[in-house]
Amino acid sequence: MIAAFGIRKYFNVKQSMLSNLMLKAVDGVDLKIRKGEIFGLVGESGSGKTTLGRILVGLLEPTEGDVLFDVDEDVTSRYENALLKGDKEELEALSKKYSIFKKRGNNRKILRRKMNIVFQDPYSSLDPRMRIIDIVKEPMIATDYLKGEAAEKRVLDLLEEVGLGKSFAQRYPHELSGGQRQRVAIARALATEPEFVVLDEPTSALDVSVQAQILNLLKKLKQERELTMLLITHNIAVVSYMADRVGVMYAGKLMEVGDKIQVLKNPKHPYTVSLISAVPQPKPRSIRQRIVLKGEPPNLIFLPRGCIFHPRCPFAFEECGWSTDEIVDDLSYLISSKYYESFGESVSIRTKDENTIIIENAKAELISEIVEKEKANLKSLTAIKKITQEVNYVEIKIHDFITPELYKLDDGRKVACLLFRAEEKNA
Amino acid sequence: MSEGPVIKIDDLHVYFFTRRGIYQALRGVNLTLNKGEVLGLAGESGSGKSTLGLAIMGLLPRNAIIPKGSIILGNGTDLVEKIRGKAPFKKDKLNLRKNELLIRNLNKHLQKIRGKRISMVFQEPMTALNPVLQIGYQIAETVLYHDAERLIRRALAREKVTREDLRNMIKILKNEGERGIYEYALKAGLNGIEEQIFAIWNREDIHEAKKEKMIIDLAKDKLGLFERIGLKLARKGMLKIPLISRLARRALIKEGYRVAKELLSSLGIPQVDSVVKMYPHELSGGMRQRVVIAIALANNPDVVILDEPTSALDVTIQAQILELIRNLRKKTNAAFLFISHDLSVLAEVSDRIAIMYAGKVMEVGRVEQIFEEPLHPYTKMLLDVIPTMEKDTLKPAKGTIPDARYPPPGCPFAPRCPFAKEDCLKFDREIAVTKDHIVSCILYENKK
Amino acid sequence: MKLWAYILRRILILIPTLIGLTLMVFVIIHLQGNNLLLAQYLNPRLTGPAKQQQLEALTERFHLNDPVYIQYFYWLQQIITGDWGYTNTPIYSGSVTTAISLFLPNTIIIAVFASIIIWLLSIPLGVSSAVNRDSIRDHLIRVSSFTLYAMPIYLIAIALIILLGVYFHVLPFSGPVNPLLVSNLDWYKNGISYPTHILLIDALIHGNLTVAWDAFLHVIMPSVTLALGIMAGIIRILRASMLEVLEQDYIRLARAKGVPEKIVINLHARRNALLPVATSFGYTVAGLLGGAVVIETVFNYPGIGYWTTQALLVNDVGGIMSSTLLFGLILVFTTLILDILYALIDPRIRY
Amino acid sequence: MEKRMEAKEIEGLRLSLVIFFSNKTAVVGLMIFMAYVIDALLMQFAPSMLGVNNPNALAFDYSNTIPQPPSPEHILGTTYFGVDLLQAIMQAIRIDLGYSGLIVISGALIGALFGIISAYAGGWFDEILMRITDIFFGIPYLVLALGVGFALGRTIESMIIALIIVWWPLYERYTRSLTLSIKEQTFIEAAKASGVSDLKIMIKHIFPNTLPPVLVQISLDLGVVMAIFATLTFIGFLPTGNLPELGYLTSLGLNYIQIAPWATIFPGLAITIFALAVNLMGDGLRDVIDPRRRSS
Repeated sequence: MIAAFGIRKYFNVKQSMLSNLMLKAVDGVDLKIRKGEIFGLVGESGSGKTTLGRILVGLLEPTEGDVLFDVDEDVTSRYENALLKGDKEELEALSKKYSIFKKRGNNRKILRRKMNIVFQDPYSSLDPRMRIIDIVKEPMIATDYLKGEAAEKRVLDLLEEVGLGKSFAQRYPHELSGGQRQRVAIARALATEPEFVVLDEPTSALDVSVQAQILNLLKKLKQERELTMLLITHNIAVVSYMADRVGVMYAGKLMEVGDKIQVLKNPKHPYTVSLISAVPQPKPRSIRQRIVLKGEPPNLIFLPRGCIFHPRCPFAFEECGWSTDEIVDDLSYLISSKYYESFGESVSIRTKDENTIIIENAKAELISEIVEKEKANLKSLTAIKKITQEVNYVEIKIHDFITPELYKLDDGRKVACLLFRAEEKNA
Repeated sequence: MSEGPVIKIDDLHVYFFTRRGIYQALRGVNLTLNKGEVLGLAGESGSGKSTLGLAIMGLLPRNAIIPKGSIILGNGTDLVEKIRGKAPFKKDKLNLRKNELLIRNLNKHLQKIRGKRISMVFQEPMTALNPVLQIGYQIAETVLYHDAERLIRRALAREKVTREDLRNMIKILKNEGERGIYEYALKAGLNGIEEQIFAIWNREDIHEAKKEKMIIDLAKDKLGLFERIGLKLARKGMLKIPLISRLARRALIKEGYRVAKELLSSLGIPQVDSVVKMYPHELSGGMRQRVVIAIALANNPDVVILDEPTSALDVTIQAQILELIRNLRKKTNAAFLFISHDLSVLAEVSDRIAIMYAGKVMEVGRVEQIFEEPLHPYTKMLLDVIPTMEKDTLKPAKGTIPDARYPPPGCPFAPRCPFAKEDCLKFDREIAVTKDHIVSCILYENKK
Repeated sequence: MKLWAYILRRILILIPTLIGLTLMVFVIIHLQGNNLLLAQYLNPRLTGPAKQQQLEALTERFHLNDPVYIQYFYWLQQIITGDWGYTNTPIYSGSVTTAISLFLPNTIIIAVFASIIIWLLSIPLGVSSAVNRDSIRDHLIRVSSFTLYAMPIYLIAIALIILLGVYFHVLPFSGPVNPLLVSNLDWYKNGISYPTHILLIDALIHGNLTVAWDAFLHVIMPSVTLALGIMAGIIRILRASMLEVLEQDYIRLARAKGVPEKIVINLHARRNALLPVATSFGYTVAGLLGGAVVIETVFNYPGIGYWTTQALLVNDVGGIMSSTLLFGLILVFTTLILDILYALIDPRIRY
Repeated sequence: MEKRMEAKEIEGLRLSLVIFFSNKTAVVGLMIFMAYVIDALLMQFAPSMLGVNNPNALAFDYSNTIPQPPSPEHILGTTYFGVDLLQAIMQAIRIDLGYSGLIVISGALIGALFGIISAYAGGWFDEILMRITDIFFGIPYLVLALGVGFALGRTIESMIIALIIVWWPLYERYTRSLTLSIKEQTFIEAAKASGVSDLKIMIKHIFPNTLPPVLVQISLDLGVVMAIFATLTFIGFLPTGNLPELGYLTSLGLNYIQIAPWATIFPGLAITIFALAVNLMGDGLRDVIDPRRRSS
């Protein structure tokens, strides 16, 4: 139905006139949404899920990558093959035909009819100076779908369908409650009979009981019209109720994609695991494994190398992308705080190059002993490959790292974690 | 756990006057908060739950009036006495200007209580901290304006303490525990030093040897010239005189920064030395919320009101803050009023839960009672609309929350309630089904 | 962002502004062909063949027969090297640069006095107006600041003259000093005092307290007028921003902490409320300079503004154009300095 | 629920009127403003009704040129050259109000056009406009108006052009910032997603939403521009002759300030009262469009 390949979206951050840094909102995402399914995209704020949603409906152009619309398996696999082979002509041809960013003029209007979006905040998504009827009519007029009386009649039908009634047509948005406004926004999104609708946090500004009404409405509409939907939300409960398949995003990358039940009941990626365990449950005193993640999502300008989740990951190991700086931080904590007694004040520690750390005035044996002992707590220490004693300093070499891709598992899901690299090879 | 109420709210009414009519935000709320418990307050927007929190703090806008009801602190102080039933009217209209003076008077009256005995954490950590003041200052002043004595005591004790004292105290700490330190400090005239020792001792992130060194280093940490002068002035009660008070205040604030560092590191913030000198915009949302919590805890209050403290945060950060609150509950003896629209969050932290709707309390009970045997149809609906994988459809009640200007008579949920009877329009009582499970619904009138 | 990076950026932005500023003055001059440019650089004292000779020299120097954009660079070169042409007005006739050195000090002294009055009065008035919203005091402050804001500044001047000068005779309102007092002084000639050209300071240097006091009295009315005209705007901005700040969460938190109301207002609220006022510094300076033109004219105070209006009355190009350029330069550079100071105060501006 | 909708609260236009009329000073401002407008209209279309033959020229009375105090014959007295002040002021209001209206509205139109486009389009166009307006803000507007007006020739037309040139950047900045905040609202994105073209978004969504605050600003600026207009004539920018203009009238009276203060006071009051009135009115209008005021 809709397929995104290698989507990257970088935003310029004006730091000063001299340096231009890139905020990597979406950093290499492949995504396919099948016809008639609800795909739930979960992630915390800053994970890039909203940016991705906007790219998929063509509101933003990606820095890199392409989105093909109205395609079947055949086309996507042709595109994938072409990508693998680096067949530029084929890519060009497919892109010209299916890419949503290459459509111009009338084709663009037709495309606009076929896809639409519902936004999070029902208060700012409706123009306060337009009546409801004009708001809902707008997409029909703009894409030459319907005009005049036919359009107005359709507005009234749509309002009935979303449970508002015809009397709302002549009102202004400020006369409506949040739930009613969101219904108007849904009616607008459905005005041109689209095939694909992005729902960007459609209920997060609403109360739970109103949320339930809207979710029920969306489910009903989906069944009646065979809509394909992308449901973007930070609320895992909503996804678990609504979606068929789920993708989990973290810092601009997809961490895990798969069937809803598999991903939510039996998460594989350590991030998904901890995310789901962090969701509060309406079951008091329930005994469950709770993983409280340390730290915060990374700065999107300076992303960690290797797996972007490794600094917070409870299962991280040597190849996850540890940098000497991270190890130096942990080691100096051990030396100056935890094992202060054994070292005293004279020890100094620094990074020599990308793979080497130097500790002056210390003994290699003691360091190796401590590293062995603390490995389980401080994951960065697992990346230490070799500790050697030089004349008056200790040299530490670290492992190389591997950047994980989305590895395909037996059950059809994909996980971007090195722990599952082997499984893919078997599969 | 329950050792009597720290706050008792009785038949509290709060109205707001606007151009469009009178909003009846609270219409007879009865609630008690017991010592050491976490009371969860749930409700959708417009239920009045936030108004209740603000009413306890006395942080009311100028168009608010309290026609009747009371909020009584543990020691018997009535927090709303100063404005109850005193609203100045001109014909039917509220005289805003005079009402504002009334509320300002209330503010003055409550100033000694707020931040000292009751404190509050707001929803939006991004806007709750003053953007142009340093984090350390914002924590320090909380202590300064309530307990300047404590700051003086701390600084002077550190001035006086010797390495020998500290070595002894570490020994006592290891052998006898915290009790012994108090006695030693009192005897040596060093009270004020003990909390500094505990702050170091109770840290979890550093090794004992380092702790010992840090404690002994307290003796090295002497005052500068200006601080000494400032403290002397402060001790003589010169905090009221202009200019001189500046010097004194500066010395006290400097000591307050140390308190801030201790508090922040106890809340799990790394590198406190630099954090206290930062401005709010340099911190992430989760960090800021910790700072606000530190402010709320600075004076060891009896009651902490948490108004949606995690709603603006991401799930993983929310989990961190909830964990923090669970830990604090064990460490402090404060009672927490945790306001949230999210029942699942409340399930994680509360001992008891109160459900509010349209300015009234619908049901109060222990957390298991609310989740496992909910009584009120509204509570049942709230639980029914939490989306999960297992549910096929959600069953929300029809309609919307009633207009707070024209609340229906009797039970406010009656117009939406599937079990509503005619008598619901007259019913307005709270029924104790069991000793600690109270519901206000006609269905249970004869079942108690 | 680092502070120095911010300052650097701010200075870099200055370059196009300066180019634009000079370009605009140049375009204004050229709106009427080359006549204005020639008139500006023609020494008014020359006559006959000498004048003709200079005209030719100027045509040569400014490449007046070349395309306009080339002329701009030659003109710019002239401006940068400090040769601003000549002025010929009843109060001064000669080179523009000398005129500026004579008149600018007087404008500065009025502007400085006015700024002091503004800062002493507008902050407490604006704050107390917002804090006591809807009280009698608030209404009074609001209506008077409305009135002052709405009034053309020359009317404020006239009102003060009528009130303090004509009816109560408490303050002098014409010229920089009582001419009788200075008629025989050797350091005061033709309305110009030496060495600093600021009468008040010169009198102090020479130890003549009577003249200094009289000069001070003469400064009061112009600077008070100027201050009143500009204060009104500041009070309005401050009141509005104070009202907004008082609704903020952090003010609620400060109250929730039990911080005394006085501190809440004077520290927590005021410091934030002053930020938008600080951003509008540029307008304040612009107001001071623009107001000075009018004020000096009304009070016959020999500053740059007085010179400008005198130049206007006799159609003197040098006076008008140079003062436009000069005011522009002053404004651009003061805003630069104020912006940098602002970045030092507000931690957020540096991101 | 339906019932609640019937017992409908005060909404929309009615609420706006209620808010505006609950602000007493704003109502006073509106009334004064209307009086000035009516005077200007009458003077334009039916000057004889106000006893004026030529609204463009002051009627000098050389028989008694010295200003006379107010009397039944001359209610506000006379000013230099024996002009009846009341009549002169009524004539002058037409000129001052008309021209400042012209200046503000043209400035607002130009400024709003550029402001909306530059904020909406962004990029280099925005950057260039920002720098251009920076330059205009780099010179005190009074001085700039002097310079531009002088170069164009000291006539009333050039003065008006000069003031428009000085004034549009203010509106450019203002609409630019308004547009930027409107652009943040998701209804703009919703329109884009619905296939509405950029031009239509600017016309149908952004312009109507910038309009109310711009109108308020226009009402406030009317007073300011009238003041500058009067100031320029006051300092002698125009070779005025017998132009009935408030700044000129004040300067006529200024020579007699010691013996005939009314000759300065009344024209001055005419400006001040107008400027005060539009400010009060604008303040009331600002309440009307302020969402916080609306909801309280």
